[in-house]
Amino acid sequence: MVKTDIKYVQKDVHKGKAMFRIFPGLCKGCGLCREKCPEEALSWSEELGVYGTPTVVADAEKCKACRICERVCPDCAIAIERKAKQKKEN
Amino acid sequence: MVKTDIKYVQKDVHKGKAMFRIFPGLCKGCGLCREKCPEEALSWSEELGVYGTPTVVADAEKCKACRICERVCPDCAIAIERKAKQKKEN
Amino acid sequence: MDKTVKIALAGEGGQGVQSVAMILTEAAAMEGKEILYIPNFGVEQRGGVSIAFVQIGDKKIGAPKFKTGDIVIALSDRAVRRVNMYAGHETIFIYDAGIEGVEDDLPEVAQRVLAIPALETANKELHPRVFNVLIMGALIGATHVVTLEKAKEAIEKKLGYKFEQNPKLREMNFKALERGYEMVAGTGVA
Amino acid sequence: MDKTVKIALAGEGGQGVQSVAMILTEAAAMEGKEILYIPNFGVEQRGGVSIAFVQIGDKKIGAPKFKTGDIVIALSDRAVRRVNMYAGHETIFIYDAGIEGVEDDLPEVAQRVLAIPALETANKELHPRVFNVLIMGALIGATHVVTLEKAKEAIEKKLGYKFEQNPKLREMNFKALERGYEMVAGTGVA
Amino acid sequence: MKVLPKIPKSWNLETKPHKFCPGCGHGLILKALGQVIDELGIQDRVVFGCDIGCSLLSWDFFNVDSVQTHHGRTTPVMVGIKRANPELVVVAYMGDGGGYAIGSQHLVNAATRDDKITVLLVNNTNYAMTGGQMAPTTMPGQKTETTPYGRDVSEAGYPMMGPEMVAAISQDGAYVARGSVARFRKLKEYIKKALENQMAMRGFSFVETLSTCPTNWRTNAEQTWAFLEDEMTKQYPPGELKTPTGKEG
Amino acid sequence: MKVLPKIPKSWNLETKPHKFCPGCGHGLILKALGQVIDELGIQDRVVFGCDIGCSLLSWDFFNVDSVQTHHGRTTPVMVGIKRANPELVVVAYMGDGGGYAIGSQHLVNAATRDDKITVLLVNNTNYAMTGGQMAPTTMPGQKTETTPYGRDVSEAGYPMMGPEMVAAISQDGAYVARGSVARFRKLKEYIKKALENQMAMRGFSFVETLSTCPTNWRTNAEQTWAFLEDEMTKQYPPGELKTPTGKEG
Amino acid sequence: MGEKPIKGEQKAFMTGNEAVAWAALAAGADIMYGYPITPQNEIMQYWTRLAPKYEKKFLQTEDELSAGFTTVGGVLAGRRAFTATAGPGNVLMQEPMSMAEAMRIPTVVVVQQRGGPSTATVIYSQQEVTLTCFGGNGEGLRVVYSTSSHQELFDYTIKAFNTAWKYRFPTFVLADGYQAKMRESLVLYDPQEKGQKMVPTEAFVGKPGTPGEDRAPAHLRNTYNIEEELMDELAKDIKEYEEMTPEITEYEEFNTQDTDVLIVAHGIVFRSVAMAARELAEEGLKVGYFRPITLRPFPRQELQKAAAKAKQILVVESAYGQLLKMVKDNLYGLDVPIKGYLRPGVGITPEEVVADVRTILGEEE
Amino acid sequence: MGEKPIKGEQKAFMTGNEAVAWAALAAGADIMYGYPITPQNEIMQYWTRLAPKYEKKFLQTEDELSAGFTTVGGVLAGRRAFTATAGPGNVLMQEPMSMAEAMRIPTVVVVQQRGGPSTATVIYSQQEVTLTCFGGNGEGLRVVYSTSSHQELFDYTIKAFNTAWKYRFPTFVLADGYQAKMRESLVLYDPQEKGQKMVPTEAFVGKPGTPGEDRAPAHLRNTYNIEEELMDELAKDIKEYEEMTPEITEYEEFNTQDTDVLIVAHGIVFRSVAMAARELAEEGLKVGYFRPITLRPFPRQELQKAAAKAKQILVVESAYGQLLKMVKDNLYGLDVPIKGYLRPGVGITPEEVVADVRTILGEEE
Ligand SMILES: Cc1ncc(C[n+]2csc(CCOP(=O)(O)OP(=O)(O)O)c2C)c(N)n1
Ligand SMILES: Cc1ncc(C[n+]2csc(CCOP(=O)(O)OP(=O)(O)O)c2C)c(N)n1
Ligand code: SF4
Ligand code: SF4
Ligand code: SF4
Ligand code: SF4
Ligand code: SF4
Ligand code: SF4
Ligand SMILES: [Mg+2]
Ligand SMILES: [Mg+2]
Repeated sequence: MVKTDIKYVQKDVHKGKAMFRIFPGLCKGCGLCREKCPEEALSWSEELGVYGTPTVVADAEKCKACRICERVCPDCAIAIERKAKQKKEN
Repeated sequence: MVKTDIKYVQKDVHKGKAMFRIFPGLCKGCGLCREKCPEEALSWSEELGVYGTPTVVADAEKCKACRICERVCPDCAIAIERKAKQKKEN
Repeated sequence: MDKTVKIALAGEGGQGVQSVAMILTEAAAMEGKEILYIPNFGVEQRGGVSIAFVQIGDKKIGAPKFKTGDIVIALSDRAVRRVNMYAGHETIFIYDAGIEGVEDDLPEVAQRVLAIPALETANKELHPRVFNVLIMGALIGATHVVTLEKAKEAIEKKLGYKFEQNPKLREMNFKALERGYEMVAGTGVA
Repeated sequence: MDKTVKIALAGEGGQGVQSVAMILTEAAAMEGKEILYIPNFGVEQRGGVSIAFVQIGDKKIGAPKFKTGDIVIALSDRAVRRVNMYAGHETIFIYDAGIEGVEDDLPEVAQRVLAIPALETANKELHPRVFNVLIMGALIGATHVVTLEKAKEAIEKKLGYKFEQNPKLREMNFKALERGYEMVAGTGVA
Repeated sequence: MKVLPKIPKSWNLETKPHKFCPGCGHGLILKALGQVIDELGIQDRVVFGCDIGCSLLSWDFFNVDSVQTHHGRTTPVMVGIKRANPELVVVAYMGDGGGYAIGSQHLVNAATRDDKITVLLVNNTNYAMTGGQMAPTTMPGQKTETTPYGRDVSEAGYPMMGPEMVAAISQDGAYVARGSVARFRKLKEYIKKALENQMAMRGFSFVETLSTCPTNWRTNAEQTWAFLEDEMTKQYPPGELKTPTGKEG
Repeated sequence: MKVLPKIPKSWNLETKPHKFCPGCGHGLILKALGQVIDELGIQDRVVFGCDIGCSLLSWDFFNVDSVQTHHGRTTPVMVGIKRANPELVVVAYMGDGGGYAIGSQHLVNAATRDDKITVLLVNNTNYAMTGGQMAPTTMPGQKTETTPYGRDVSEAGYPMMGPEMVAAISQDGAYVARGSVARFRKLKEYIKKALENQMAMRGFSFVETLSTCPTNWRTNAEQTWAFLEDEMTKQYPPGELKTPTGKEG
Repeated sequence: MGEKPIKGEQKAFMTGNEAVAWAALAAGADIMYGYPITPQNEIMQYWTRLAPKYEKKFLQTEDELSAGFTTVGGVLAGRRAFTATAGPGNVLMQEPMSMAEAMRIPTVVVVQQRGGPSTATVIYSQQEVTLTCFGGNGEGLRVVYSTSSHQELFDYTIKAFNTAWKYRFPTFVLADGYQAKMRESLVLYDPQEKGQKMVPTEAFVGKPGTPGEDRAPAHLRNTYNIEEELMDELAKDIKEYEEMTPEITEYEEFNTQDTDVLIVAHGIVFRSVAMAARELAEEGLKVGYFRPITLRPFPRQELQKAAAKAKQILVVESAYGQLLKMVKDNLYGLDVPIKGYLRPGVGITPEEVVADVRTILGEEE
Repeated sequence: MGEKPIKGEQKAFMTGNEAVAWAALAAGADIMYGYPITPQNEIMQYWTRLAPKYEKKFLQTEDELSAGFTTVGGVLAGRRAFTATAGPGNVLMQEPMSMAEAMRIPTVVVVQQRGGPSTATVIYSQQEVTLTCFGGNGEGLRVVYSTSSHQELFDYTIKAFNTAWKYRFPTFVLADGYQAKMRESLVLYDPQEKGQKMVPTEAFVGKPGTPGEDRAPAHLRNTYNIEEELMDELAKDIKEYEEMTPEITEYEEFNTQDTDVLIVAHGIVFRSVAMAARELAEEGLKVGYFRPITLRPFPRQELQKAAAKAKQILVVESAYGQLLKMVKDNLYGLDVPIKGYLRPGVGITPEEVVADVRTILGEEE
């Protein structure tokens, strides 16, 4: 895979305080994240992953941006960005 | 070594109550028995062992027929016979 | 059929390529044919392209692999790139019409290069899960190595226990088989 | 000495055969000779016969082992049986006079078979420990591969540290060397 | 702004997605390792050695010098490197088959010898690369390709308790722990301590990780976590078994 | 009356004196074993396997079926025999090099697997057969042919505590002990228990014996006993480490 | 023993690994010891499924050294014991097999060759020929059957047990990853039903009676103290090996009467060669083949006879000259030119062979 | 590095094992990894005595697998690393050396042959020729020097490091128990002082800079996913091996212009052969010899040239035809009769060779 131009799909979650980002080119649709989400915020997405299987998408309401899904993804396909913090950093 | 005709040298010890027997064909002169005799009853003998080294002989007076030397000989070159018992057995 | 038919079938790990080969060769075996089926395998099989090399004929099959297939089927872009080398002047090369960006990788020498809308058909008309059975149908349509009836028998044998629980599955599988068969039969390659 | 002298020396594990070979070859090396010395060894060396094959000459030595020795020395009954095969028509075969029951095992072809009272002499006149040095003396007496002087130098080099503590030992060793030398020199073999 | 996935800097993005199956625990362990390498700032002096087993799929995983070895032989290769150049930080990455079966003489002897290397061993209760045969760590009763009727311990033997063994035979300066991919932060902590132990030249360091193998377990995501967290953890309690200052857990 | 030496009935008198050096502890261990075989009346069903190492010198020692194997491989050969014919009572006889170094994968795995065999391992702190190199059991500071300046544990590693390791990894039915040729009656007791454990099919059994090697130690009789009883016993405490009913000592 | 695993002749469609497991059952093998390695795994996998049904045993060992040495142990106990391996496992297997060779222990090992050297590929090659025939620190006193079809895998696995137990040399069935993994048809049968008697086994240790009283003890060893002792032992073994040779060498040949090109190949490559030779012969070209079935001992005289009448020899193999070396060694003295078509680690198709022969014959394709 | 171990030329009288240890020091070897085995032990024993004085390292491993793989590790770290082994240890050494062969890792291994197969004897043989040249599951892409004297043991041990590091094939010095244990004289020297430059070493891993930033990471492997990938790799290695061949093959010959009997031998047996040939030649008989010094790659053309002019070839070896097979393989196409004088596991004296040649020449002894 080339380093540039990595496709991702992102979505505001946790009342807009965070961003849920999925990289379909990395997601293998294993579902480990879905099982671990304490808020049951993840569901299968229309977007297909690298093996042609569904990727995941977070529910904007339910997701609390706790990052557990990011942490348990063996493929680093999820990235949660906390916007508040980001602002501070800027 | 043939099974018959195994040469040995024997000697009454422990006031005649026991017999100390050494098989020169088995004794390698290692001296382990000498060191272990609690009565310091063993000394080197004129009789040469299988490697041409001296074998051991027990002092008739000192030896108490405790069998320690027999037990520690790695070559089974010593045999202590308690006569008293032998009589009983007969 | 007096000639041994040589088939190479390639797809991604999850696409069920080896299952197709298993059922197809089972059907051929039931017909008393001689068969040689060898899967490709490697250490990185997990993420890699999976290929089934199948030969079916009336006489004992010779070598397990061949230089040129009579029919070569590729179900993904990587699969196209991996098996285009097996196409020769007499080869029918079939790939899924939904595959993008392989224009330059399609074999130049093949007798016929055929894009069939297998994935789309399976997804829309049937169910994504029977995609591979549809491919089997297409394969049979292009080669007639076994009859559709025997193929159904073999499917029954392999998946019958599932059909027991859910008879609709049977219907769907058989339909997929037939749709695949027609797809190719219609093109006049066979 | 224009010919390479081939020596086989055999004894029981504790008899110091390899020490003799070491000192002898050291002496030869000091004289600028070419030497090849190889001990025999095996897994059961512990209880087995130990043999030293030594060749000393003026030119580079060829093969490490030989079929026939110029001089073969055996220090025990088992040693006699083990090395009698190295005796040929030109061989001087020496064994200790105290060895019993080897009458039938002595080589028939040797140029000369010599029993020397080495053990007895060592035990009675000197000390059992210098038995091997006495043998070295006999060896030199029979072959003149090195001079007695060089042999003494080599002994000094090897055992000097012991002699420091106990100068009588030096005397005893040198005497043993000379007694051994004379034993053979007297027989006219050399 | 170029948006990149959140992967450790020491990962080699060009070889991603990596070659492990969907849901494979190897990815998590190597994520933890990658983060630790980043945090310790040792990307320029780590040498990563992978065994034959699914671990071999990581031969080009990192932007660190890597060498794929033989089945069971990663330990001696890394020992050889470390002995020759102690400046390097070596990581021997292997499966339970490679570490506890065919390479157990190396593990036992490197541990006793107190070689200053870090061994990361992946316990997935089977020989995954070869298609799911019994491993020394296969659980009692567990079905595998060579225990088709379940592991009968009276015939096929009992599970190997690796960290317990290493803790028993290693020296005072050793670090020994058992982590789990279900406890990512702990796992990362263990791996970090293990590498730090090596960098301080204190002693041998060893981390076994309970890991998932949905392919050979034939489990879906839910079952995968359940087998790991309920079954495996019962047989193989995670925790630190030995820290250089004394014994714990 | 024909006077014969007092040797165990199961000894083969025709191959005596045996091939071990004067003062070698192997003779004592094999005497204990011979007496145990006699007492258990199993001469007709014991299979004795000896390793390469000085133990090979015992290949024709007994009047029991015997097989000399490869360096480190006596354990698997005996496992193979026992699995094929469980009626037999198999004894794997080996040195510390054969058992703890080159054959340690077999020891560790047979112990974990709980194979119903008896392993008798001779700890003489060196590789005796090959002329006295360092063994896994060489004592700290001890001079050997490959540690000519004394074993520097920080480089050459620490002594292997075999019975401790086996006790840690073996199963409940296992028997594990460390004997010494200086405590002959205890040693015999351990060997007997080990064989009885096998005969009862309870589990793996293992006895390490502290043994003498005057040849490579370059000791006289007095020094030999002293090294064994004072030095070795300090590093390697004799006793039972595991009995089938629980743990002792 | 439980019931017979196979009754009558049964046509089957299966992988080569499955065929081996069935053959071992049919041969009455008692126990398999093994360590997983691709492409041999399914032998163990089928065996472990079948074994309990027929009171057979299995032990998964800690490595191939152990698999080999436990197999040695199983044989010593008087059982028909076997193992299977490949590639780096076969490299390790040479240690136990050198013991079996030294002590004349009738072990049976099935080898499914994969790419080499080292871990290489898990797929296929013919690169373990030298290793299997001459591995270890000895003189290669073994028997090696090279099979080329599932039927032969079945037949020769059965035969291997008999050869091993009759002549007491370690015996190998040498196949490859293609044969292991591919599916084709074969006929399973019980050898006894077909009148093929299984050579009875015999315990080396643990025979009835008390050693030293009722009988001499077995004192088995592979170590000698003196060089000459070893040479005497080797001389005896070599003599028996050479006496056995004419009884067991096997080969297959076609069109060897007067050939322009004689193709030599073994194993699965032979199938491509046979197809090619027949195709070319049908065209009227003088092309024949010679296929050694036993690679050890090698059918030397037979090949010499066939080769003497050829104008050109072509050795075809999926290795870089391992068979070629054997052919040259065995044909020394002839002056027929020999060429190799050598493709280490990859399969060879009939088309390639045809093309190469045509080039030799100076034809354009 | 500490002070130079050897200054000037030093005449010495020592065992072959000691000569190897000195040679490794002279070559600037950094570290030895090893496991004891007779008759190689004294190499380790001398090395451990000498090493600390010159800041060299040593590791005694748990077995030969580990000795080989740690040596591989030492080389990967960019050090001149070596090991030594024999017999059953050499059998095990094939696993790590197959990795070295696959990955072109310049390991150096000294082999002191002992009797085989199996444990056999600890003494002597030439039975590890096939094993050392072609061991493992590969094609024998190694370099094997067969020495015949202590001087050569010294010279070729030094050379082995250079060949290994220049061409990156695993390199073996093949000697035997006689050479290991016997004492004879030789001249020790520092190769650099004699103008023999040591090929510099280079780290495979752990080079300066951050991988992925300052430089590409080293990603070393020996496993391939697809057959063709492996074949390409092998083809490259084979090509480089064959290109190297004329640069490194070595041999020695005598009286090969017009010979009635050309004797071929290597290693220590060659010494007996040389003595025999010279003795017979002095008598006016047409007897010559050819001695391959590199057994891998083999001096094929040179032997062919010498053999073409001979009436009879006699291969003399302490093995049952291991060199003989190589000779036949390399001479295929000639029709000079070849006879073997084969004494597996035992030494061969000049007298025996002389006698055998006389028999061939039809003379009575
Ligand atoms: C010497 C040798 N034996 C066997 C194999 C085959 N082999 C490759 S991977 C593997 C098992 C891997 O299991 P494990 O170490 O647990 O790693 P996993 O795949 O489970 O991560 C085996 C047996 C080999 N490559 N080399
Ligand atoms: C594969 C192999 N490696 C090495 C050897 C050489 N070797 C023979 S015995 C031995 C060591 C024996 O030591 P140990 O096992 O402690 O037995 P001991 O002689 O001390 O009783 C070694 C290394 C061998 N025979 N085989
Ligand atoms: S995001 Fe990661 S954990 Fe979730 S399904 Fe995709 S690969 Fe699996
Ligand atoms: S960030 Fe937390 S809450 Fe949001 S989807 Fe991920 S696991 Fe669920
Ligand atoms: S009797 Fe036994 S212990 Fe005593 S010196 Fe003789 S051999 Fe040694
Ligand atoms: S029997 Fe006891 S007292 Fe007598 S000599 Fe022996 S050890 Fe000493
Ligand atoms: S087989 Fe198992 S361990 Fe291997 S990559 Fe797949 S999930 Fe991971
Ligand atoms: S060398 Fe040591 S262990 Fe071996 S027989 Fe002699 S004393 Fe016993
Ligand atoms: Mg695993
Ligand atoms: Mg020992």
